[in-house]
Amino acid sequence: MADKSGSVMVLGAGIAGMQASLDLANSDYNVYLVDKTPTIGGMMARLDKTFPTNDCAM
Amino acid sequence: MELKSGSNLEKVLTAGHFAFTGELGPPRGADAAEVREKAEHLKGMVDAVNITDNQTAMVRMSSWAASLILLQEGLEPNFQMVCRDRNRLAMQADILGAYAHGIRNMLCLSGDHQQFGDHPQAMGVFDIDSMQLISMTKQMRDEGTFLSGAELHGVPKMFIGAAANPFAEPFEWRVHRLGKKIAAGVDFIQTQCIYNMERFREWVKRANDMGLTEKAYILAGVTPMKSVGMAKYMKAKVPGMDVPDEIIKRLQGAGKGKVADEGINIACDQIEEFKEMKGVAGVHLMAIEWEHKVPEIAERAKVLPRPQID
Amino acid sequence: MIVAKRKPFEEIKSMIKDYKKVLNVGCGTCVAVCLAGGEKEVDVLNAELDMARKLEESPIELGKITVERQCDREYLETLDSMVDDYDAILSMACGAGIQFLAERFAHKPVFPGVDTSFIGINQDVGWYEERCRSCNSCVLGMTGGICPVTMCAKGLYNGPCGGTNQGSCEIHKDQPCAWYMIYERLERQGRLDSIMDVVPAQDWRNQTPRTVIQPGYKKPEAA
Amino acid sequence: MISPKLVEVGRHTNINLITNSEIKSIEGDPGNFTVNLVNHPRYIDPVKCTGCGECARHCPVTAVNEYNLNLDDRRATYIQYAQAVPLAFAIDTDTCIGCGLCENMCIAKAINYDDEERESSVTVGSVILSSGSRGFDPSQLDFLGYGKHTNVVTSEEFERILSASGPYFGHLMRPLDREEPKKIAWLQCVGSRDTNRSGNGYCSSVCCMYAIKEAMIAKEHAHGDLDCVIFNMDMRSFGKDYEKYYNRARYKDGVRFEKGRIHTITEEPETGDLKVRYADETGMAQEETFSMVVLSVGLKIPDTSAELAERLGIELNKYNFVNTDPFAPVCTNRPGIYTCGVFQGPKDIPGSITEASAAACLAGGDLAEARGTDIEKVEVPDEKDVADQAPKIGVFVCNCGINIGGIVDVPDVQEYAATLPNVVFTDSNLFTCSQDTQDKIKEMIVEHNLNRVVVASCSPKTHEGMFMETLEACGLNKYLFEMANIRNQNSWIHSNDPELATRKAKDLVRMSVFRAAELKPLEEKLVHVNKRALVIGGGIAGMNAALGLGRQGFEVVLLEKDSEMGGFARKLHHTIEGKDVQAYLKQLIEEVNANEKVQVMTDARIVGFEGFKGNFATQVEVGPDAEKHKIEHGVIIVATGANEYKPKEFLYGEDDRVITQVALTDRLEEKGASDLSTVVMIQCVGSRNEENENCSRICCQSAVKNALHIKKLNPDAQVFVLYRDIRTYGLLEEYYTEARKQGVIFIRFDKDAPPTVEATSEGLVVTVKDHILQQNVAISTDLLTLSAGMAATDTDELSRIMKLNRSPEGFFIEAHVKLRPVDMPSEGIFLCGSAHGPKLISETVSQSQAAASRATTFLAKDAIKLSAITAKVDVDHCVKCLTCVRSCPFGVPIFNEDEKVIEINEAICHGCGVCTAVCPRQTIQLSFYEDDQITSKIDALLEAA
Amino acid sequence: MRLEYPGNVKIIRVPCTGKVDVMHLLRAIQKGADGVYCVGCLEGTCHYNEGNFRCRERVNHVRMLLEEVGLESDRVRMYNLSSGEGPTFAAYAKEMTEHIKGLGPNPLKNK
Repeated sequence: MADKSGSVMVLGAGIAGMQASLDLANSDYNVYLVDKTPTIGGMMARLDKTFPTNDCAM
Repeated sequence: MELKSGSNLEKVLTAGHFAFTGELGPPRGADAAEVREKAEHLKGMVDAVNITDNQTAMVRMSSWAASLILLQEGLEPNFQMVCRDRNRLAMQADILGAYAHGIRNMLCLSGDHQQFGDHPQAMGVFDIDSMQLISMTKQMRDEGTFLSGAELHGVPKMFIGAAANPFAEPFEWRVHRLGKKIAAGVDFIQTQCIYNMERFREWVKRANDMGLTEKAYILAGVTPMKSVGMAKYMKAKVPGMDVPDEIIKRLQGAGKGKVADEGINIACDQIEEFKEMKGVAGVHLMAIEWEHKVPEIAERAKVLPRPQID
Repeated sequence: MIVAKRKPFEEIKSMIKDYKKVLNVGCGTCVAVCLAGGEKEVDVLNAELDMARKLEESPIELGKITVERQCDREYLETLDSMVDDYDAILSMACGAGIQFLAERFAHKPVFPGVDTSFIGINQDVGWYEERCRSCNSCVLGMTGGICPVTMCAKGLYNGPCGGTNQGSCEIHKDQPCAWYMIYERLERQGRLDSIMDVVPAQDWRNQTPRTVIQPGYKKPEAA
Repeated sequence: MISPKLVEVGRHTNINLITNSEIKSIEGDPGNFTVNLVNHPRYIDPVKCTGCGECARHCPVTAVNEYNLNLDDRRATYIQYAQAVPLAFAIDTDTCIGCGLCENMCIAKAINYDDEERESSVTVGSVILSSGSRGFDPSQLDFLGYGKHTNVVTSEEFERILSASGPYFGHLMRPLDREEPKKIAWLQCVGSRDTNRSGNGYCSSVCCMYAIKEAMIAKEHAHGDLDCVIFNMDMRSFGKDYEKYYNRARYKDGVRFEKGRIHTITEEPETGDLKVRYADETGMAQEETFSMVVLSVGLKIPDTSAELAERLGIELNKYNFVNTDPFAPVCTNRPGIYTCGVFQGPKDIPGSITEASAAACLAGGDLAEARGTDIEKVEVPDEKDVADQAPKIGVFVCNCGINIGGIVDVPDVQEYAATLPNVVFTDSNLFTCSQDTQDKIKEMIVEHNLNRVVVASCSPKTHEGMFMETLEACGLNKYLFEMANIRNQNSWIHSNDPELATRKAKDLVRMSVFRAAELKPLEEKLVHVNKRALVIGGGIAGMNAALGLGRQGFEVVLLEKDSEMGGFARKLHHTIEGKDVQAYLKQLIEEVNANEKVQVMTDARIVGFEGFKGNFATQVEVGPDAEKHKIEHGVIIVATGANEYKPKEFLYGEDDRVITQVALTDRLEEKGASDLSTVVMIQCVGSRNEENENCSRICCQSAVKNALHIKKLNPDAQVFVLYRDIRTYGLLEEYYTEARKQGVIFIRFDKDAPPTVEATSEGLVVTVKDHILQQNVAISTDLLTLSAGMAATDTDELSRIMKLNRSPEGFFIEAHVKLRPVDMPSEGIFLCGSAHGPKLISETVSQSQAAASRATTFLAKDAIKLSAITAKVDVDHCVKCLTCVRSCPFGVPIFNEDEKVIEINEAICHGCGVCTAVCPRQTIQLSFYEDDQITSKIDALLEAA
Repeated sequence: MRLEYPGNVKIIRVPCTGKVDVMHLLRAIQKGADGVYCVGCLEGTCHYNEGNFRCRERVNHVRMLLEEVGLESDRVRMYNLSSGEGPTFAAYAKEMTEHIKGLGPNPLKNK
């Protein structure tokens, strides 16, 4: 038990990386979310709206 | 056989003649001459004339009053009474008064809803319904009592009529409705205008099968079409009306200026068939606002001369 | 349930135009359920009146209270200590409640805030339909549970009039013919015989206020 | 839509954001890796930076804005977008001239020019690679003229053009002259399905849908009639309900869809309009002019990801997507390292999210015994009882550096606040959100015995949670807090009018103080969580979900209605990749049976259900004797599967030679194909029609798979595939290419002119109109195979008992098509496999692992804290009019038959407040938004001025 | 986003426009506000399914009530936008303000 870490690293903070991090964090794991850019959000943060609801992506 | 009322219509029917009745709408005003003028066209052409009672819920000269004018003109009125405008007191009072003046035929109706007329705000009375009106009139005549059971002096011996609509849904029920009216005490029936002959034949056949045509006289309702527009209007807008497309097509095929004539042709064809139809005792011609055409129609329908029975 | 609807604002305003202090009394049962006269509608009406009177430079002081039922005297007791502070009373109850209120405070003018419409059912939120005219002689057993008095435009007891039109009433295409529905339902139940006989004329007696005493609840006669 | 997620990630105590960083190497073993990172300099300390933006406002250097795809400018000191997380600026040293202005302006002292590249390392048990993709760069395809003709833009650029936060503020304009375009063309498959020019043989899976969306939104934005044309080879709207969207665009919104291959794009010099030359379906050359052309660029893995994979020893396929097994779609070749999102393969947002949860399931599952060991537990002191105290309000006014203080006269506002009723303490701070100010607020709360706190600063959306924690930390109920947004709603808006801004700040503070006085302490109830899961359905989905939960250490009861497990997969033989489904199934069933956490009940039928998240109870009848069981559990995973549609079309059931794809697979296994000279396949049978508007997603690949199989068994056999659009998305495209190479003939038909079939004694004759030849072709065939779509399992009874919503087609409905693809609308209930919609085995596996992950987020907790913002009924006053019952969008208020009262279960109330606004007797109040709390603000604004 | 909009607009936060009560809107006008408007999510995208439709209905109701009272119904309006549309928010704030200026001050003010 002692030799297993309770942390996970997620590389890439787009929508997938964020979701993986949230699931893990909400399941009581510690998460390091690493991104190359200064801001998380990835590609989806650049979209205007998304189908099929045409909701604003941001 | 002892007659119930002794009216001309009753006599014609009991004698086994093919009855022919007409219709007259009283004026929207107090001018008696208007009634007399319309009556003039009908003289000698029909056995009795229905006098409508605030027809289409529009205020008109009262039905019994116009009936009196008709009597003065030597015609026999068929006094129509609807349940919409008066309660059982007024109705019984009018029956007594009408009879006192020599009115012998009565047609018992529910009446068009007030919403259609010129006073849609009016309260619809409907204290009793047409079925109950029939049985009330019969009770006055045959038992000599008011609806309440109290005895009356001077019994109004009316020949009691009612309307029937062979076309309304559900069709299966229509003959039973007729039976119910006969059970309530009706002597004769005038039907809704007939255009769908097939339906009507079926209805009469069922009435024959149930023995109803032996218990009351059925007068088939006929209204000649004046125009294609009228036919379309009746098909689309008039409740309870069944106008088959063939009728409209036949009128449309008549050519310019000949539509009305074709309308009369259709009516005459119908009357010819009714004359031969078992269970049909006559025709009720509703030439609405076309009273002056009645002589021509009667002529072409070969129902003249009208029998004279004393 | 009794269904009511708010009176036109102009009418209410003009009824109370001469009063400076008015108590608006809501009723917490039927009219609250039908969204016409509960706490919320009292508040809305008061806000409207307040604004309208201010605009007319004739400000009004409005009180509000909603009692459980205006047709029960115990609930009206709470008003005893209040009404004297006001010149007039507005009641958001049905006609019965308004009258009972007016009767209790006979020295005060009482005005109706709603029009009592009918006894009906709730089809959906805010949507009510009449089902009973409290005729006092129910024939629903004979008619398959469809009321010929309320549902037929002419209140006919012996089948439809000549205006019945492919299942619709002659007055409107969207209004089903009560007798058509009665026939359909009884046919399905195999009970058509129940409408084959002529129903005699109704007993419309008791046009004076009718009384019902539920059996088992009659008070012993005073000794 | 993504922004709440950004905030949640940014604020989560268990998530450490490491930005500007890359993985250098990973050492060690699963369960205990050391990850070495390279941290690139940001030059602005994200901890100190308050996001006030003064630095950027004073930066003299203009740089192109990559966020808006270079369509506009930003400063050298920048954040990407207003909602950025972390809300901290960075300096782009490529353009920075080092003038020092920003450093001078920064009151928080966050600027650090001397920042430099560092290395760091962390210890973790698992790693997830989700580095995503970027849009394909079309400049290498010179026939498209991208980079040469200004009005040719990529779809990514067009997204920014449409966006309200984009370079044109959401006005539809073309770049050249900023004129509104009249006609726009979208060109599909730019950098996808193209081995010749771009080298990318895969389908990017997302472009068809985003092109439709862009066309629809563009039409919405346009002021007149905008003509939108999408040039495509096949429209691939294969996702759940996507076909409906496509139909809406096509038939309702009037977007045109043209089959065609683009030859060249040339610019008309006078107008800047673009002439598109293309070959239509019949091969005829056509020409049409547009004001603007959008290139629907595909998804491409950046070289940096490939290099990373190389460093980490992760196998990639030839397109640099991670090599994965269809039965283990998120596992890389290196144990303990998982992947998800587009790095795994081209996919859309819901697909990425699903896979992310799947990766989380496995990554966490490896570390189940260490769960909770690396996280900080926040200790909260006991709450002071202030319910009966008169309000004592403290007001803290924030300068936000000079963001507020530079415009609003903060001392004046503070002074004013002190005059307001119930205010006993006021203060102003440079940055109220800074750690030292938090400590100061705590001190003041204690010192002045404050029982309400008002902070006048920025948006509650980002900062309310933090301040509430500060209240909690000194024993004050966190709902006794109120915020006045005097920055975003005031100083930023009215920077030109300081006087107005100061006046308005006073108004906003007054409104907040009045509301604060009305606030009540609220309790966030704890509901115990039963740590057992119920999985309904024992197919591939149900079994994977059960195993996923079992690995996480939770008990699972798995219900299967049949007498054995396996579901629809029992009828399948191989995947398109050639993997043996039956062997996999056998191994899966063994694994499930061997797992001591998983209890399997076969022949099980659900007969009763009650409860809510964390505490459900389900009654089941099990076995031939209908033995009754009551299962108590905390979560539910619905995995009831689907079946092949049973066709009514094309003589199916009347002629033995007409079979379905599933039957064809059996036939090929049993009898081979040596006796077949011709096989015709018809696509979209039972899909994309009036009865079932949706695409069944998998039938195109089934057809291609079987066609290839026939060709392998009997190369001389002729195979015809009659189709409407071939939808071999993602890497499946390769098999489609292979099938054509092997000589399989694909003939397209229109929905309105479907093929006809005639049975003759010699064979079946299938007639179809060939679009290329423009004439009818009659094909005599030995066998007609119908690509029957997927039909949902009959779940009428289940959905009634458990109150689960289904689409008209009978598939269960997820909570949100985009962001919550495996959650169901009721909390604690999850969905996976083809019960959600048609899908491949690999997709089913990842979706079921995702459902297990989502369920784990519930089961990991001993208790769930319920939101205190729920509706409450005053039952004494309630007339039970049922208005709330009928108005609640979630069916929460119910009439309790036993208690005879209207009841609102806090555990399932969403807190929207609809019921409170419809209640005729004002007997329902929404906590924290009670009527008095709202009207106090109205009154404060208008009355107490 | 720092988009200018008129200073007379003050925001009261609700979890969903479905929470906005007829009385809240009436009260604002009653107390002298020149105008009130509700800003809800775009129709069809309500997080709570239909709160914004309900709000629209209530706004219409209040407009009717104002007309009864003798005030301009157009002092109360409903706007819809999505959370990412800062510029649209500012545009609506301007539009509403301009519009209310056209109507003039609430006659109930200071009464």
